[in-house]
Amino acid sequence: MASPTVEPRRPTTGPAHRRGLVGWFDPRGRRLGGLAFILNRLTGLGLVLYLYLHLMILSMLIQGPNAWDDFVDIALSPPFLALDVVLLTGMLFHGLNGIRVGLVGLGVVPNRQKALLVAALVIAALVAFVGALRIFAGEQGG
Amino acid sequence: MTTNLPRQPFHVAIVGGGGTGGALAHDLVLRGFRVTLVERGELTSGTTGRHHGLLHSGARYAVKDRESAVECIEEREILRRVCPGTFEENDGLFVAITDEDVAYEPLFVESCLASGIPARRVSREEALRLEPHLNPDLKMAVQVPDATMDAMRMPLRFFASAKAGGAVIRPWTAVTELLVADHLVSGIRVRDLTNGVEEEIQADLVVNATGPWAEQLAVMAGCDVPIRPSPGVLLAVRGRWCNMVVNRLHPSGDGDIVVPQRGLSVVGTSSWVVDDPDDLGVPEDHVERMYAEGAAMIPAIRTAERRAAWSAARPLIGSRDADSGRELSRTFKCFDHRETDGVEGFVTISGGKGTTLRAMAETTADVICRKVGVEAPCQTREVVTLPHTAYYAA
Amino acid sequence: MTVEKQPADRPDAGPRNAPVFVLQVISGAALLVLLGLHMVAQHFVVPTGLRYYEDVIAWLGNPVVIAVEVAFLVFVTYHALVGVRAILFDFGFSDRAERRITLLLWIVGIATIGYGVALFAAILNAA
Amino acid sequence: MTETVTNARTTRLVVSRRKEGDDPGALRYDTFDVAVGPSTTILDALVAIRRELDPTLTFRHSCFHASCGTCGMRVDGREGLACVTPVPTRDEVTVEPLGNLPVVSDLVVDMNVFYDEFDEAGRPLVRADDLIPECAPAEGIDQVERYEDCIECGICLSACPVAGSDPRYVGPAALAAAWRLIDEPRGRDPGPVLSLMDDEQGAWRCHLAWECSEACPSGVDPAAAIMRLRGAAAAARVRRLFSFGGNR
Repeated sequence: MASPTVEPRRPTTGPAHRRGLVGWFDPRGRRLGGLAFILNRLTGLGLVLYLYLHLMILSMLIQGPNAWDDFVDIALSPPFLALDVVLLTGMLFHGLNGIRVGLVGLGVVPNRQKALLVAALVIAALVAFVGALRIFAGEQGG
Repeated sequence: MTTNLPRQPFHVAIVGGGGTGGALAHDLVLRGFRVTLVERGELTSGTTGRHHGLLHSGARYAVKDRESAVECIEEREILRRVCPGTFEENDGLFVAITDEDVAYEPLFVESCLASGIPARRVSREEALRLEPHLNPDLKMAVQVPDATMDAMRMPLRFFASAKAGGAVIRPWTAVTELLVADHLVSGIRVRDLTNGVEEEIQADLVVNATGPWAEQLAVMAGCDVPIRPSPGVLLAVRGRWCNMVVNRLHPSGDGDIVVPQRGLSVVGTSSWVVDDPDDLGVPEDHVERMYAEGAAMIPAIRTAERRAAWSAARPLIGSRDADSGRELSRTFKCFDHRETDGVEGFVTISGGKGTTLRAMAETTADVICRKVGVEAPCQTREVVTLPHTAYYAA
Repeated sequence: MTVEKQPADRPDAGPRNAPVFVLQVISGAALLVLLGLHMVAQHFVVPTGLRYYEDVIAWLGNPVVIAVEVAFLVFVTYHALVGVRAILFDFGFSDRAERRITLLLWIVGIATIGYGVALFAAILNAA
Repeated sequence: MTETVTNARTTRLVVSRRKEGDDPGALRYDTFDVAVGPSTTILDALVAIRRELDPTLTFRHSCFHASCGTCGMRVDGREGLACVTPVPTRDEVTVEPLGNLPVVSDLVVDMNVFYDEFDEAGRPLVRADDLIPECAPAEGIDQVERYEDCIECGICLSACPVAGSDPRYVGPAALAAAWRLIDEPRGRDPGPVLSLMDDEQGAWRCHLAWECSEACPSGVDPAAAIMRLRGAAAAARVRRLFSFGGNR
């Protein structure tokens, strides 16, 4: 009276719920660290774009004084100065957050992560604010 | 798996993915049976998983239920051997707070020793040195070989070994009816909840290992099983307030145990009786009582943050009219429904405790062997089970 | 309490290639210095932040400035493209595709640095 | 078990559903209105739904008190154990399976994928525990023992943005388990595990989003463990660099 054997059943599974690439930039449900992850990538990509933009602009120097001096006049107008402030903020955050990622990422201060992150955000914001004032005030430097 | 026996022709279908079902699948596979186990939810999602995690030394039962006490201490030694690295073996303390507790101590210690359970009197000072968070007003304590287990991972070792031995383990598979014709159960009809497909599984024998749901399944075969679901409330608070298991030294009552679980402490338990094991509820007054009784032993529990409070339904065997669950016997029984209801091919195993899952499986497997005329000794006292993570190996 | 043989007890697979992250930290640290120098030398010391043509040419005449700027260009290009690579590698491409991405980025990197150096030369000659 | 719900309010649970044979592209949700009391958890609500409204709803659970690790889920996009996540006081709550693991049925994910990586570290379940200085072992016990904090719930893997886009990443759980073995080898050679995890797809893939540690219900802090693992790996490489004749 041997009854048939039952086969083991491995249900075919559906795809995992992955946040994927779009998920990187979806701040919902994210905490401070996750926002730093997003900001680091955004500022990073922004700086890479700026690197090549900067090289293109510097290429105008070959065409001699007129082209370059006209560009400088435009670059000193308020909309461009505003862009400079954005660039400065991005640089400050990416750099300071980089210090956190570098130190913590090599196991130097693994339990200080949040403190370093908060410090990075605060310092970046402060210096960016001071920088903005000086940029718009027109007189700069030492 | 050392199965040196010829492959048996018999196929056993086990209903119920709790500790008993897992241990029985492991035992039967070692005895050469072909096994299919079905469970409507996740494994151990019934009573098994909600257990507070005490690996019983049996001391709690020594005075009033000697049979259970002896059963526990024997099983504890076997489980340490067949499930190595699965228990926190820090022993336990029965603490005496009031004079009545102290008066209870001689009978308690003598009953423990008579049951083969080592019990050592511990002075107040030594007890506080071992567990600094104990109530400073304690009078004395008794050290017993209690240990703690993970109520999901320890049984999962048996499922992992059964599965590796060829048992077919099918969670998410609900039994819709039993295949019964003129007093013979020939299999089960199931629905696979992962795709809604219904199918029949033929079996030479169906085992009802559904714990407090035993009666609901037995009714499907026209059988009757005197199982009363007796829920108890358990409270988990944040903070590991003890390493040893802390019990109250008095006749068994409510809230008389604190079991450490990782970063939590679990206080248990209370007891009442219900009919439907699916609808237990968590009465707040019971939770309050856990806080109070737990704080009597460890004052810090009074203000500890509540992590969770839940109910677990113990399957207690006894006559219908028992109103409080505690008098019912905590040992287990295996019902061969040919003898109790004249129905062939259907066996129910129920009652018992988390610690005695292996012994319950051995008893049931012996009954099954006798019913189908197979000579196969039990091997689960020696065979070491696989780690629980092996269950998830592809 | 005996614990059965665990996967951890298999023979040591030995070290693999150096982690790119360590190089990224090194280049990042270098950038903190070089970017600082660049910002001060090129922008902060100038009252309006940007130099007109003659000042630029005069300023670029100083070989130290050129050296710092080229070093800055090398490190920032490397750091930038390794960053891009890390982001691209999170897309879960195949190993073959990733090798091709790495090669492509090396080409872009060298081209960028080459262009930069050539640009300096061209600017100074044209002046 | 349900809360005998006194001053109950009704909350709408929007539950992600998936059965074998479903179109993999289309996400499907069912809505259930559930009576919710002050201490009703997501798990309580799901158990009530299964008993009263839809018995085919599948979800994993076992201990009901954040000790077994089976009921990890995403509630309104954030990972948590259903058994200790109170039903939020919003009118509508979304319940989805853990991320980054294949879905078996409704809220059940395939944990085999998780354990394939996790088991590599070979972490023991119970360790001798010297964390608690003031607790002395009882007579006859040579060392107080304790379960590892990690309850293998998979929540950290689900919360990780890197794992969210690349399945090859070993994941925080396995790396944290490996670190605990390296940090307290207890007589075992941690070398093989360190080399295993000192890899582009291992410890070095982490981008310090720290989401795993924020989401961990047991306070394991896997992110810090990964960073310590990286420190140990970097140190081992430096030693190997300057060991000249030494083989490792």
